[in-house]
Order: sequence, then C-alpha cells, then structure tokens
Amino acid sequence: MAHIPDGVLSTPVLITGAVVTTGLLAAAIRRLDFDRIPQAAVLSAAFFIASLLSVPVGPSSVHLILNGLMGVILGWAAVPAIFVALIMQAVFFGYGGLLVLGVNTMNIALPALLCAALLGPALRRSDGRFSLIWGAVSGAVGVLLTGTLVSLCLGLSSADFLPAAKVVLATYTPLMIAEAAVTGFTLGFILKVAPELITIPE
Amino acid sequence: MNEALITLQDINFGYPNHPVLSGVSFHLHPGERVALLGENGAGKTTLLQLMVGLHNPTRGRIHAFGRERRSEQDFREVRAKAGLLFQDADDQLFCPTVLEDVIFGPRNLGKPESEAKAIAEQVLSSLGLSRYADRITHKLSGGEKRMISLATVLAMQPQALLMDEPTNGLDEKAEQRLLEHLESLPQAMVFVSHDRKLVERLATRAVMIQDGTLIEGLMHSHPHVHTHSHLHIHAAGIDAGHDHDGSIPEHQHAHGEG
Amino acid sequence: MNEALITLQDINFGYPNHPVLSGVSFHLHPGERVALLGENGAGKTTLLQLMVGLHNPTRGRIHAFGRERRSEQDFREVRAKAGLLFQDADDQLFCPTVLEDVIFGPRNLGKPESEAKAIAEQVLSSLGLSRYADRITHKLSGGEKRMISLATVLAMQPQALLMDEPTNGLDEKAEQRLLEHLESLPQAMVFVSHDRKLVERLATRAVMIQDGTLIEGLMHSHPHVHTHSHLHIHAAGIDAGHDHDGSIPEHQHAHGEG
Amino acid sequence: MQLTLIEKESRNDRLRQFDPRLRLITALLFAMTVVSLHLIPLLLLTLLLALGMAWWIGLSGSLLLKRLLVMEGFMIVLLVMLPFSVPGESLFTLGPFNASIEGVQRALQIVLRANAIVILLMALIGTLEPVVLGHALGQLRLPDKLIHLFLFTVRYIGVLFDEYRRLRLAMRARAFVAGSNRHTWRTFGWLVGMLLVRSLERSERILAAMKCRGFNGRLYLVKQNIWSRYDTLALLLSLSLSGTLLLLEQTL
Ligand SMILES: Nc1ncnc2c1ncn2[C@@H]1O[C@H](COP(=O)(O)OP(=O)(O)OP(=O)(O)O)[C@@H](O)[C@H]1O
Ligand SMILES: Nc1ncnc2c1ncn2[C@@H]1O[C@H](COP(=O)(O)OP(=O)(O)OP(=O)(O)O)[C@@H](O)[C@H]1O
Ligand SMILES: [Mg+2]
Ligand SMILES: [Mg+2]
Repeated sequence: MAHIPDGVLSTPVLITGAVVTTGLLAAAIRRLDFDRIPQAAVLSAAFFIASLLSVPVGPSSVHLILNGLMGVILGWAAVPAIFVALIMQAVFFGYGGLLVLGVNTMNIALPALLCAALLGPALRRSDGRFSLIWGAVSGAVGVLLTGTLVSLCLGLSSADFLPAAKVVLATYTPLMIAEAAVTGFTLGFILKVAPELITIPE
Repeated sequence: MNEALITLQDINFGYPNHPVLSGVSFHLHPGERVALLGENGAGKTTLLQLMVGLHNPTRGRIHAFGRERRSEQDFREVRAKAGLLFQDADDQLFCPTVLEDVIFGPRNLGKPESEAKAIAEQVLSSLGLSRYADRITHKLSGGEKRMISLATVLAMQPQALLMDEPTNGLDEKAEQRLLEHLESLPQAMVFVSHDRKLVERLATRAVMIQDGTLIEGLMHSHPHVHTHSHLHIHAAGIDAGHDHDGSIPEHQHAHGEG
Repeated sequence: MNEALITLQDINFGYPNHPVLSGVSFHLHPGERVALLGENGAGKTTLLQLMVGLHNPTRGRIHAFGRERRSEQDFREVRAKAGLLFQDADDQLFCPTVLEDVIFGPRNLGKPESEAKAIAEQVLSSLGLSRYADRITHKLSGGEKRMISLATVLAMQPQALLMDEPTNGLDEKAEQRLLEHLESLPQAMVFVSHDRKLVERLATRAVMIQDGTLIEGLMHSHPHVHTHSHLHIHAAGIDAGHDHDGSIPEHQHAHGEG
Repeated sequence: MQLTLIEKESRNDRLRQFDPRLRLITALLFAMTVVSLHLIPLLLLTLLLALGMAWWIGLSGSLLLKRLLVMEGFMIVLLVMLPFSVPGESLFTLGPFNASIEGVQRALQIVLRANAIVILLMALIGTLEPVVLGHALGQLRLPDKLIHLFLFTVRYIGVLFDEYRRLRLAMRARAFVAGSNRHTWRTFGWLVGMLLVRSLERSERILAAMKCRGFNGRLYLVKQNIWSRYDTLALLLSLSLSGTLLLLEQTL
C-alpha cells in the first residue's frame, strides 16, 4: 500500500514529490562515494529481495517496506537505493507508476532518513534486548511515517480522498506490526553476527 | 525385506523449459546407504529435493513413511522424518548462534522451547560439538558449518538422512571426522557424492542418474595391481610416510585416495 | 635465476582478533607455476590478497615487479601486473555485459575506448569466447563465468596470475577447457587448489600454509606398484570396460584418478 | 531471477528495432497525456490502446492480470470510498451514506487512468532487459552514480535471489511453516539479517575485485543505443496521438 499508482494524485502534489525527491537524490548522490556504490547496490538488491517476503499477520499477510532498516543501515545511500528499487518495482511488477515515482520515493525515503538520524545513534550503542526494541521502534516508525505521508498526499490531492486516506492509514496497522517485529529481529541478528554492518562511518 | 521408507514411482520432473528427470523409480529401505551418482547438473540435488516434496513432480507418485504423499501438507510430515542436508552448508544455517539453529527444527515440529533445547544439546554433545553451542554460525569454518548442519538435521530425529555432497569443500581431516560420525549413525541414508572414496566406504548400494533416468549401479570389489607414477607433495623435512630411494615401493592403499 | 616477480618477506597478518599468517616468506619467479595448498581457512585467499595489497601486513615487506611496495598507490601498479582471479566469479564480474567487464581493466589502465575494445575482443577470441561479448554477465553459467573472469584478468596483460581455486564448482568438461587454456599461458602463476589432479598437472612447485606459516613443499614423481582392492560402480548391463573374472588385472593409470 | 516480463521463447522482436530511449519517452508522454484526460470514453480508449500494445508485444495475459491485481488493492479503497465522499446527484443510498454519480465517475476515471498507465509501462519498459534499461537511462543523462547503482543492483538481485531461494528451501526442508506468530517473525528477521550480512561481505569482495582491476571511480559502459529515423518517426506518431487525445478532450 506504500506504492501510490499513477492517475490518483493532483498535479501540485506530484510536483512537490518530484522536487523533494530530486533534492534528496542530489544530496544523497553527492555524499555517495564511488567506492560505496557496490555496497549500496548489493544492500539495495538485498532489500529488494526482502520485500518479496510475504509475512503473515493475523488473517492477512503483508510485504515489508523495510525503510526504517534501510535508513539505519545505509544512511543517505538509502535514498538512491529506494529510488532504484521503486523504478524496478514500477516497471517490472506494476507497483506504483511513472509520474508518481517522485512522490513514492519521498514517502519511503524521508522516513528512512528520519530513522537514520533519530534512531541510528541509539541503536548503534545498544545491545541485547535493547537492540531488539530499538530495531522494532525504527521498523514501526518507518512504516507509520510512510503511511502518514501516503495519506497526506491523498488528502492534499483532493478533499474527497480524505475518508479513503483514513482507511489507507488504517490498513498500515498489520504492516506496522510485521515490520516492527521483523526489523527488531533483523537488527538483533546483525548486532550479534556482524555489528560492523550498522556502524559504517558515513 | 521390510517395507521401503521412501518410494518414488515413475517420476517426471523439470524446471521451466528444462526437463531434468524422466521415469525415475527408486526405493530406500531401512538400513540401506545408497550412493546417488551422476555428473554435474544430472539432477541429483533435484531428486533429493523431490523426495521431501520441495518440488512437485509432473508425473508419478511418491510414497513415504507408510503412505502416499501429494500435498504440501503431506510432505510436512515427510520432512520431519527424512532429514535433508543441503549441498552448501551456508544455505542451511541462518540463525545467529549454533544452538538456535539446532533448535529451529524441533521448534518447527511443535516441541516447546525447553524440550527443543534439551534435544539440541543432546545432539550437539553426541557429535562432540557441545562447545560450539554459543558460537556464531556465520563465523564458523566450512568444516564446522558442515558438522553443525548435520546436527540441525539430526535434531529432528529423522528416520532417514538425505545428504547432498556431505564432504564437499572439506579438507581431509574434517572429512575424516564427518565420515566417522556418518558410519556410526543407524539411519537409512541416500547421499550424493563425486568422491569415490566416500562411496566405497559408506555405500551399500549405488544408483546413477544418466540422461535424466535413474539406473541401478552394480557395486563389487576385486583386487587390482597398478603400476603408475604419481606426484608426492609434502613439506620439506616432514616425513612423507615412505621412502624415496628410487626403488619401486609397494604399498597397499584404497583406490582414488590421491 | 632471474629476479623474482613477487617477494614476500617475513609477513605477519591477521583480521581483528584472528591472527592468520605469521612469518610468511615467499618468492614467485618468472615461468613458475606455484600451487598454494592448505586446509579450509588456512589463509590461502588472504595470502593472495596480501600480494596485491588488498590487506596491509602488520609486519614484513612486499617486493613486487622491481621495487618495494607499501602504499595503496604502489599497489595500484602491482594489481595491473599481477592479475587476481577470485574464488567466486560472481564477485569478479560486476559489469552489465561481458564486453564491458573485459574492457573495465584496460580502460582503468588508461587505454582509450577503441584500444581497450580491441584488446578485449582479442582476449575473448583467444579464449574462444567471442560469441559471449554481448551477453549479460549474470545470465552466464558457472563455467562460463569462470572463463570470462579469466578473460577480464588477462585483458590487463598481467605478468603473473594469482588464481583462487580456479576450477572450483566447474564440471569436468569446463574444468578440462580451463586447464588447457591455463597450460598454454606463459605467465607465472600462483594457484590455490584442493584438487590434487590439477596440482599434478599444472604446478612446478608447491607451498603449503600450515598453522599460519608457509612451508615449502617437495614435489617429485616416482613410479609405484600398488596392490589394492577397489570398488567398481557402473550401471548394470553397461560394460565396465574391464573383466571381472576374479584374476588380478594390471593397468596403468594416473594416481588420484578415482 | 528474471525481472523482465517477457519469457525467452515467446520474445517478440517487434520493438527490438527501436531505441529503448524511445520506449521510455513514449511511456512518459503517454502517462502525462492520460492524467490530463477526464472523459470516460477517452480514458477507455487509452486503456484499449495500452492493452493493444501489451497484446502486440506478446505480454502474457495471466501475468499481466497477476501484476494488476496487486495494484487493485489500493484501487478498491478509492473505488469504494469515492462515491460516498464526492458530493453530487444521488445514485443510490446505503444506510446513512449517499453515493453520488459524480463520485462513481471520479472513481472510474482513476481506475481507468491507473490501469492504462501501468499496462503501457509494463508493456513498453517492463519487457526490456533491466541492463538495457540501465543503459538507456544512462544515455538520458541521469547521474552516473545513479546509473551505476542501478546496474549493480540489477547485477546482484539475481545472485542474492538465488541465495534467498536456497535458504527458503532449507527452511522448508526443516519443516518450517510460516504463520502469524513470534517464531515466524523471528525466523524472517534472521533470514533478512543473514541476507544483509552476506551481502555486505560480498560487497567487500566486489570492491576488492574492482580495485584489482585498477578501479578509479567509474565504470565504462560500451553499449550505446543508436537513435534512428524510425525512432523519430515513431516519436512523431506518439506526439500526434497524444495531441489528438488532448484536443478531443478539449472539444468534446
Ligand atoms: N531452480 C532452478 N531453475 C532452473 N533450473 C535449475 C534449477 N535448479 C537446477 N536447475 C538445473 O537443473 C539441472 C539439474 O540440477 P541439479 O542441481 O539437480 O543437478 P546436480 O546433479 O545436483 O548437479 P551438481 O553436481 O552440480 O550439484 C541443472 O542443469 C541445473 O542447471
Ligand atoms: N574479512 C574477514 N574478517 C575476519 N576474518 C576473516 C575475513 N576473511 C577471512 N577471515 C578468516 O581468516 C581465515 C583465513 O581465511 P581465508 O579466506 O584466507 O582462508 P582460505 O585458506 O582461503 O580458506 P578456503 O579454502 O575456505 O577458501 C579464516 O579463518 C577466515 O574465517
Ligand atoms: Mg547438486
Ligand atoms: Mg579461500
């Protein structure tokens, strides 16, 4: 549900999304050393694969976004990684669309950056149980923010979308649960097995 | 002869646009140790995976542990009774620590945490691996990973073991240790190997995949005399275990030892 | 003897909390083909990587292609002259298409596009791989990837080749083809292998890592007469290629054939 | 893993002669045209155009349907809510809620637009080899680093997907069944963690391999697509088509 299709949003929202994403991409690419491209790309491929995982929650099942986790691990490099993944998901899987690429990237990448900035430092210092908790928090926050942004984009496009926007936000609940749980365990795993992965200097 | 544990009847299978097996029939009886031979890409791994329902045959029937198995649901039970050791130990171990990995199987079989842990500890100690319990699986050496994979499979208390190149990538010492353990196990086994030495030592029967069909092999043993020259590589100053006086030494050894 | 291409003097190296090599000295002379042996995790890959400066030794000196090498800058030149073939071809082929991958090296050495392309095409054709030029690298088979990796290394026109398990994961046909090419190459080589057959065929000298130190191996060839029994495994009804009359057959074959 | 939507043996060469850049530009032009249209008959026409293109290229119908169903989840929410949230002439009432004709129209417009654009996108771009798409994006002057990132990602999706598939197989072989419980989430968390850890190690080896070949900050792409007269012609054709559609929207 994080991928808004084409033809839904209003032009001002589309343009805002495109501008924000272009700005984020430009800033991120300036920070991305050529030396770190293989790392960013391989991790981006890993996240792409992970999003194919269908996680059961209650009676339904969801596909993970993992933007909180991407932010914590990749930092700024999460922005182009998300952009690249969204291009591929749009053209090969039909998730999202072409003109909304900017909006969709913004909706997923902004929360990733926020998680990186707010939760990254605490996570790096934590261990044991706390890494699990901080991981879960970053998973939940990433999804919650994305859901909020998606609803906002809908609501800002047209007042008529407001009820639908609320329903969309509500559908994020199972995703938030799955994302929090999986991200928590993933970060617990990484901190135990290869802590250097999330302590990469920017 | 007692009833077969696993029976394949006239199985066909292929990947999209790539036929692999056709008309394959096979039986595994209790106490047997069957070597599964065949060239690279012949379909050995595929055949083992078919036995536990990881692929759906396009034709034929699979009978395992007392009844015919068709659905994913049926095969869940088979997977508990026939432990599959993967070709690459890296594919099999994904839990942070060794103990957690060994517990994974029993947990999936519905055992409560404490009981699963007891089983895991018992299996590890029976393989002499107790000291590894808290090690991080990802950081183990190739040989250690193999042994732990074996433990993860044994922890499910299977009646049969399906092993895909169990000694693949192991150095000689590690291979030796693994072999000793395998020889001491009571379970029926099917194992894939390119290593003749292993086959000679472990197998009671051999089958071979050739051009997509399974053919029964004949195994028999008879003495040979060879005259051949070979290279010795050993560290200078370390005893090679035989003389190099230029005369022709004579010694007894297993074929293919190399 | 002519001057060594690569000389390691009393090298120590370890990963954080994990010492790997200590007091390792090594020379590679032009025309030599050195087999580098050792158990899993002994440090063979690490040693090759040290030679081209991918790790910094904690002690010791490295002399390569005429002068001592210390800094990253120094080693850039070494990497052009000593081509390293990685253990996993997937790590080495990172460009979208085969031609782009082969061109990558020469372009980085400052060759203009057209010249680089000419070199790449020439190397591909010398390995009989011309038809692969426009193929997408990740769609190649394991054996094809290996051959293309070799091409990417040869395109840099190195004076020495460092190869990490070059035949790893290849089937026999692919292995045979690779071996033929390697035998025809004039470069000095160091290669890691667990495969005795490969060592016997290719190596002029062997060294072995044991407990973190490098020991010189002795290689020599002498005739043996063996009397041993071995198992034949062949399909029922298919001629085994020899009699089974119980008498003792005598035949000549290479050791380790198995 | 195969990303491109066309199976090898059914690959249809009908678009091969055109520059992939043309396909990108056409898709973009089509999307921009479609979002500017509001008349239901015209939108239906664009949907038919997109379906026609998909059929002509040889996209499999069942695959297309599978992909579209994913999007319809989002669509259904809008489709169900819009008739009630848009004020206007009443069509029917459901308890206290009043469904308007205008609302149904809005919903219909959105559904038609979204489907038309996605279908054409998959038909024109989704049938490209990802590597070819990367090259084309590079020629369209997207930043170098972004293109490299794209191409590298494409390169390693296949490798990592194989790793992922083998791990999943191994989990199934040990009687793992996914359910809505802690054990499953923990297992999936570890699976993702394992994929990431291995990926990181692989990326270190790749960087080492790049250094060994003298890496100094860039890749060299060789394949250059050539823009031909036919591409110009086709572009003019799509321009006039979109012009006609927009004109019709104004006049009807
Ligand atoms: N997932 C898959 N999709 C498509 N083809 C596959 C897949 N897995 C295996 N194959 C192909 O099927 C054939 C049989 O593969 P399999 O792995 O069973 O062979 P094998 O006998 O185990 O070989 P090896 O000795 O190399 O392990 C091979 O040609 C292989 O390329
Ligand atoms: N990047 C690394 N960080 C920490 N330890 C490492 C790293 N790379 C290798 N090691 C460890 O260093 C030791 C030597 O590794 P190396 O890869 O050189 O062995 P090898 O002789 O090539 O083994 P193999 O035959 O399995 O390829 C191993 O114990 C390995 O676990
Ligand atoms: Mg196999
Ligand atoms: Mg190695």
